[in-house]
Amino acid sequence: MNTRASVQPRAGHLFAPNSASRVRRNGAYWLQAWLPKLVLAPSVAAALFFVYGFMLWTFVLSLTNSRMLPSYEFVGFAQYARLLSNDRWLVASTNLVIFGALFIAICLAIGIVLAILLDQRIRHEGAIRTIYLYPMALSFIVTGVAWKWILNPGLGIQQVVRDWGWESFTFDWLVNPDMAVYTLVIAGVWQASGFVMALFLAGLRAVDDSIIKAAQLDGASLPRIYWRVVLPCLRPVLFSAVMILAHIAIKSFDLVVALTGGGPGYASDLPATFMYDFSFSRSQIGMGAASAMMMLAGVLAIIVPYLYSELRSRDRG
Amino acid sequence: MSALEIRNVRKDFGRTRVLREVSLSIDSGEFLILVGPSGCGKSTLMNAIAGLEPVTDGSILIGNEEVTWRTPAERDIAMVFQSYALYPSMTVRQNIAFGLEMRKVPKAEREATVERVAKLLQITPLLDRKPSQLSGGQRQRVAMGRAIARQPTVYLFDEPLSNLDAKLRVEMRTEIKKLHQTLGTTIVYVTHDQIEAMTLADRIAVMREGRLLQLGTPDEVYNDPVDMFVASFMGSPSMNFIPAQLVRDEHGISLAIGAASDPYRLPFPAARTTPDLDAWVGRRVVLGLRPEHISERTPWGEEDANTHPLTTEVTVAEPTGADILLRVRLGEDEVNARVSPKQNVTPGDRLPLQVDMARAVLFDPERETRIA
Amino acid sequence: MSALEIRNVRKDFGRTRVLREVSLSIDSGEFLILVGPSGCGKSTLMNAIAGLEPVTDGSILIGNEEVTWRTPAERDIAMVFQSYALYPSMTVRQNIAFGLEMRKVPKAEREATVERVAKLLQITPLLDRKPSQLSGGQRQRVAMGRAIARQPTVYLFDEPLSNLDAKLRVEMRTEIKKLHQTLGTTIVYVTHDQIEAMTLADRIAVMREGRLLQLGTPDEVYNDPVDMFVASFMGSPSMNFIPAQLVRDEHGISLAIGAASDPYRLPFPAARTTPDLDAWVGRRVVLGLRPEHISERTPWGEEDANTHPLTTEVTVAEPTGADILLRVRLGEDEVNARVSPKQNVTPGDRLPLQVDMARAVLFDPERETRIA
Amino acid sequence: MDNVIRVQTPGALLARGGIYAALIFMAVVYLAPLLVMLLTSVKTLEDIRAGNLLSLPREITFQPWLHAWSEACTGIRCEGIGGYVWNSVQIVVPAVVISTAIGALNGYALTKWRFKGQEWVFGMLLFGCFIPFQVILLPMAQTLGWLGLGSTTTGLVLVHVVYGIAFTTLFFRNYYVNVPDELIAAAKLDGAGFFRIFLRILLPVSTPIIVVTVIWQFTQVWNDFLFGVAYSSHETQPVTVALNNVVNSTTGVREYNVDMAAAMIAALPTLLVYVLAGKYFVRGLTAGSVKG
Amino acid sequence: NNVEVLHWWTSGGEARAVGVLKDLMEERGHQWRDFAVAGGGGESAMTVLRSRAVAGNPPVAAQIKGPDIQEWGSLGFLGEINTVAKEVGWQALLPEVIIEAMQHDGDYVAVPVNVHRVNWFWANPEVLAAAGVDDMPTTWEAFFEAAEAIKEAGYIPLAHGGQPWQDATVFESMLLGIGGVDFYRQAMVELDQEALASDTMIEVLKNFKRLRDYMDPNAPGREWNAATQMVVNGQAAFQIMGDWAKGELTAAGLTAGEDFLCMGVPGTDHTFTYNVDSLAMFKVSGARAREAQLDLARLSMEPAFQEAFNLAKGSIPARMDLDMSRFDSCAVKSMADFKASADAGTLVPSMAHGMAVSSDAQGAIFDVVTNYFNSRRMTAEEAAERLARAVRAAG
Ligand SMILES: Nc1ncnc2c1ncn2[C@@H]1O[C@H](COP(=O)(O)OP(=O)(O)OP(=O)(O)O)[C@@H](O)[C@H]1O
Ligand SMILES: Nc1ncnc2c1ncn2[C@@H]1O[C@H](COP(=O)(O)OP(=O)(O)OP(=O)(O)O)[C@@H](O)[C@H]1O
Ligand SMILES: [Mg+2]
Ligand SMILES: [Mg+2]
Repeated sequence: MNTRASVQPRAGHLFAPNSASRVRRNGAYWLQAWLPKLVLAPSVAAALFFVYGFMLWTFVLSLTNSRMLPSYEFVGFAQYARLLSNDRWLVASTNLVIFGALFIAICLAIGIVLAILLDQRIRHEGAIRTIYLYPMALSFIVTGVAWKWILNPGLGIQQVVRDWGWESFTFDWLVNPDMAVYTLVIAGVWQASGFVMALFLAGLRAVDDSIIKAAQLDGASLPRIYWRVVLPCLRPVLFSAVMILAHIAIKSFDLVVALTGGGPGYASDLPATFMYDFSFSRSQIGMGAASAMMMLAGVLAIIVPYLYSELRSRDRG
Repeated sequence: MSALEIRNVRKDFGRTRVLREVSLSIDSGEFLILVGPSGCGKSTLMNAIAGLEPVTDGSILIGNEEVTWRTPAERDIAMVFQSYALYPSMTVRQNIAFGLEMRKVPKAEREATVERVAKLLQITPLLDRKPSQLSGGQRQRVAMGRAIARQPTVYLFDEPLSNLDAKLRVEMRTEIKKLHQTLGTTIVYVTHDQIEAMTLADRIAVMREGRLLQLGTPDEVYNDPVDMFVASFMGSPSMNFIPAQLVRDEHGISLAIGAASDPYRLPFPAARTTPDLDAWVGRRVVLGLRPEHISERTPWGEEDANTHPLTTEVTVAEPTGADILLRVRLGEDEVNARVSPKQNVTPGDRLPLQVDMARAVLFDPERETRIA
Repeated sequence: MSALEIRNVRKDFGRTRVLREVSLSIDSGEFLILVGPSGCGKSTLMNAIAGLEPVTDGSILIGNEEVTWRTPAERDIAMVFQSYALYPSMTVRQNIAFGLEMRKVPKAEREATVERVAKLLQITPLLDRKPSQLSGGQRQRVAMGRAIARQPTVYLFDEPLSNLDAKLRVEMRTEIKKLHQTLGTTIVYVTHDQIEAMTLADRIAVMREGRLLQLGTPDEVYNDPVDMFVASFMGSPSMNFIPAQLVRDEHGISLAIGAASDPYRLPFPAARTTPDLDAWVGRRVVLGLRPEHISERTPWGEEDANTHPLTTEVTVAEPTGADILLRVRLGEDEVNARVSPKQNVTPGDRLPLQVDMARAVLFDPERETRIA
Repeated sequence: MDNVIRVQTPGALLARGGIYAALIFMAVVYLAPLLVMLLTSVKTLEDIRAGNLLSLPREITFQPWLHAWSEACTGIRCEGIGGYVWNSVQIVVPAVVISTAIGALNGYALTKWRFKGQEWVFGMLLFGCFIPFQVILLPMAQTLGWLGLGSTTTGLVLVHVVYGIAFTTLFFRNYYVNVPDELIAAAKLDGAGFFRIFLRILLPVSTPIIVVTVIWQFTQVWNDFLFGVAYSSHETQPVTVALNNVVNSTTGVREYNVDMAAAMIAALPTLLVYVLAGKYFVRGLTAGSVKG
Repeated sequence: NNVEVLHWWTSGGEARAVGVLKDLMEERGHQWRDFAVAGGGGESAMTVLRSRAVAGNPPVAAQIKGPDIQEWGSLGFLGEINTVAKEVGWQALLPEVIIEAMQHDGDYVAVPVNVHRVNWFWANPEVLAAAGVDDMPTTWEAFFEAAEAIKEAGYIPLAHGGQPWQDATVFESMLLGIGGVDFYRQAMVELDQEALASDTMIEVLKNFKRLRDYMDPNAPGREWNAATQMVVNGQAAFQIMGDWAKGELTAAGLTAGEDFLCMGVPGTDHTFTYNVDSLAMFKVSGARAREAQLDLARLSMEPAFQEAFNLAKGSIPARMDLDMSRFDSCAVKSMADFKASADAGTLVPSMAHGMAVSSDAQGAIFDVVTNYFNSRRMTAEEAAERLARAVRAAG
């Protein structure tokens, strides 16, 4: 043993750190080092192929003039040019901004308020929580018809309120091209705000009780305690919530199909429905792929900073 | 004037009674320390004083005004929590100013106060950091700063130093003491640490299972414990409890320890014998002797009437640097003793020691109460 | 035979070098305690020994066999974690037996071992509880039981007592000491607690910023620190560092403290002067004196050549029960002193004290290393 | 927020009343669509034509439910959607079990066995959450074709597993990050290997997050329509496709009560899961998966 | 020998009709595997078809129509069924336009199963009577007059569902009525730029927009059958919709010619906008599958199936030699008009139903039409210009 130690040159580690010892690693050590990677490998391979591979494939398609089925006749960025000059795409993108912003903002607002209210030692909290949460369990394929009725001026809220005697009551967003996108917000908020509530409720429950006590002693009123002290603690939750909501907003498809069908006209179209329509109903897979790439670019713009900060904060923490 | 008065306070959590008829009164400017084993209700009492928990019964007065049913904000109290409870999203400056802001203190005044407090606690360079960027000791000072900024009638400290490491703890202890001396405020302070309790307190309140057992100066509590619990709770290593028989002999009243055939006798200080003690003569008692009262022989020991020689076998010797802790035989038991590090001791040695009976105490072995 | 040997171990986390060429060797049956400030690399060293973190360079030998690149399972080591790390889903029995099960010990033998260990640690009645149903001290014992059951070559304890309260800590400390004596095992133990370090260790290793500063018996480390860091780290309150000038006078070499015009002089023990010390005459040094070496006058003090009288003003007096901690003026500084509780001291008094120079140490004020 | 001294002033009582009123109002709002569906599903067709949405049925009939379960036509098969529920179960159960298991293992490997580039692996997997499913419809079809899994239940399970891994891994990783590393270290020293540590130490403490993941995955897979319709065949269509065929036939007379009953039947399993396991959901989130 | 058929004939009547074909097939010993995907006028079904085709696993036959047949054909997916066609003599049974549509590169690749007339104009006579409208309007001028009267009387003149395809259905019918057959061919079939931007187009668009005044405001998003219900229960007077609307009308217990009236859309009574449903045959491997496929092709043209299917669908059979006695008066009229138009050369393919142009051009037209129709700001001139531009871009 001593001979080996003395034979090893002192400066050895400059070139090959403890190369001599490395030789001595046995099978068990090797397995221990590689098992985690092996376990992750199938998932990584699947992601590489099924996510990144397909993304690449879609990108390639967006450079072709594929129509009904993929073809590989390259046309450069012509599909993007067509896309950007397409009125409907502009409407769809604008709608996504409106829908996304409102959907996220309102879900957060309602979710936070409900979480705070539910945190006040409410009787039957469990039951109420389940009621708020259940919309997340249903897809719009299931609830779409009900929603269409509820928002339909002739059948739904407007009619019910008029039947109650308020004759001039109008709630016709569903059929109003300028307002239709807001009905998407309503239904979307209905579906996701309960989930946001659950996230925040969980967050509230995790906040150190003594911070709230300290704020009480400092003389803050309950609303101020929440606003100034508790909510700022929930920034990580807020971040997760925004991310989940953003991804729901970007992926919103069933919602549009079930509720407005993109109408009136295409006033309530979103990129997801646009992409689907062009790829599959209109046999313009090339352009559909281009719109998909634009969507992905949008997702990247949101998710990359998130991942970056996530990775950074982990480095720090 | 009593700054804080607690009258017959009871507190139940559902079925469990956590505080049982606690009454105490704290003078203005006094430093009161609450000690007691974990779960005895110290934090509950603090919370009740602060108004963070409604009491089940009894009343609380602050500055001679009844506040039992006031909200925490309406009581003039500041509290430092064991976990510091700094607002994580605010800077140190904002943390300190928050209480003032809530009380609508004008901005300029707020800033001046923050500066003053920061200077006092030497955290001026940290004012713009977030709590997560502070070390434990710094956080602790910020928590204190937040309390100090407000200048309330009463401060409550709930184990404020328990998260610090030994060295920092000593430093912070000194700072708190200074602070109390400078500000002259009323403080109620919970701690598990003996040294902290002894060095900081004007008075110490010892609690057990929701009851106040003893309230007195550190000296009283340490040297004059009301029962075996208090006696064992204060001091580390804790007081030796030695079974003995109370006998009357030529010196007056003595304690016979060990084998009945050949007991070791320790005379009880004549000055401290009371008439009540006579009733115990011939019965078994428990002799309470602190480790520092069994120590190496000193020249003056011979002169002192209360000091008695004892030569006995050492079973364990633990040098701690500043002292050597010993376990030595006494009668049929082993007891803790404490000698100077100058001594050269190894287990198995027979060592000449002396027992100082001046501060020895006697307990009823059944009821565990103090006899003398 | 050395049970554990660490040779030139380096460990980097990315760019940060956490361990720098640490080498040490532990004899079979030895109790080694690692101390050092938070973040100095103690846990990292433990993890390296256990094989939980690969080292960057160097090698580790257990029982004279190189294990640097073996998995933790293949090293014959058991570890007790600060957080206990009991398996929450298993009963105490299963927790203790798990390591044996993994090593394919037959069932009957496993059960016998669990019973034996439980008996040793007095946790037999708890065997069928889950960890969540145990108190802190009980958990600690189970964690220990889990380690003991395996009878490995080396035990590692990473701050096993730091989560316990003061009283429990003292009890557990004694148990660990007994255990070590009964089982005669090799132990590496990390602690922040001075008393723990001093009382348990056969040898103490003091670390700082990934380096091993001193390795020695508790006595050596306490009385013969290699530098100011080690000196200040051990002992509470910590050693007084007093700026002084080394002068030669009629007694030999002395330390002049305070105003140059009227210095207070303390002769350095003649027996301990070395030729090297001469080089320092006339230069500024730091005198290290522990608080217990500044104490009340004793009759023998007058006889001792190394003991010098000092009458000075007390600024702070903190009775801790067993002692009184003082801050007293010495020259232009204040120093900590420690006197018996028999003394009656109030701040402002001028008190006759004595300074025991027998264990005084001298440091280079710039490099902070020991001179004598 | 507990343990506040609540002064029983009229104002405080009013505030408390307000909180309850707000909560109940919101509960009604959340329930409205379900209520509309439920009411409609027990009305007769005449009733539906005559009244408005919220009017109570004049007579309650369970005929629509029976019809939807066992008689409604989906294409030329008039066997109701009952049979398709079984198809869905055959897809959902393996998909949920496998994706949860993989997610758990991934989360474990990512948090408890440190290696270089781990965060990047995680980030890379996480991105899979965000890919719009329409994008991968055709490439996936081609791949399934290559694999010979076109129009099979196995193929559908594969698709759901592949695109479920991102979320399940995210959930488990965020949960396992908070499980103390010492636990794993202790088990390593006790001689347990990679899988044993997972099975014996980690899995028993994972119940809350398993519940969250299973609920999430169950909902996602059960409600999926796009993959279900694109990669299934005659025999393997999940219930959502059957429901779509019942509800979305654009020619002929629409039997709204049957549509609604069918929708309710298709939604029942997920609703049940939420109602039964809902409380663990919040608990599981508290236990970890919230941490940003 | 399984025969998997992808279609979106899912509603009750249709499904029963498909059931007839299934029974016929099973009599021949083939296993019918029904693959029905409802929704969105076959959009979902087409998506599925594509995914199946890409996966190399297409069904034996799928419901495909119009130019899509040609696209699938040129992608090489379709198999020929010439033997059956020759054997049965389709050449004689089928009208010219349909034969053209069913062939790719001169081979038969699809079987027609019906002919829908798209430019139908349905009316509720009670409402007309109540509003004092005596005659069915045969010109758009007359229509607007009548509509005004009906509106006065408190009824909705035109029932409509505001979905792009419904908007387009009305639009193309109006275009045919106002612009005539030649203009329709130029604009909607040949996609002639000049025609698309012409003054005629502007006029059509203006009139089209006028219709809004005679529809109820809740139309957007409404299903076509809900609109039909409005005619049934006397809320509305007219509806412009293909003959599948008849299914809804008869299901409500109404009798053609008495309880409801049918007529060509104003100005188009002697023209015929057709929409032919067909089953396209995919290439199959294996003799038995091939045999089954040929049987399917043969049986789809059997009178039994054609009659049953079209009775259920409201359309007329694709083969011209069937006895129409079991059909109602509207269907009989439809058949007569079809033959007459075929002879007169006024038979036109429906753009709105994918018979006239490729789906991308169709989509482009839909976008502009529906957007114009729903927009409050866009002028007819602008719309015409955009129409031309969009069609060019879709090229
Ligand atoms: N909200 C509560 N509900 C029920 N029991 C409680 C509650 N809060 C505290 N208790 C119980 O009251 C008793 C006293 O608790 P308290 O926190 O006052 O103890 P403590 O003396 O502060 O202990 P420690 O020194 O460990 O902080 C404990 O037994 C505890 O379990
Ligand atoms: N996984 C890691 N990655 C990067 N740095 C680390 C890691 N683990 C520990 N360190 C760093 O290594 C240094 C030594 O850490 P270690 O845990 O060994 O300290 P310690 O001496 O045990 O401290 P304590 O007494 O607080 O437990 C610290 O500065 C720490 O931040
Ligand atoms: Mg407490
Ligand atoms: Mg450590």
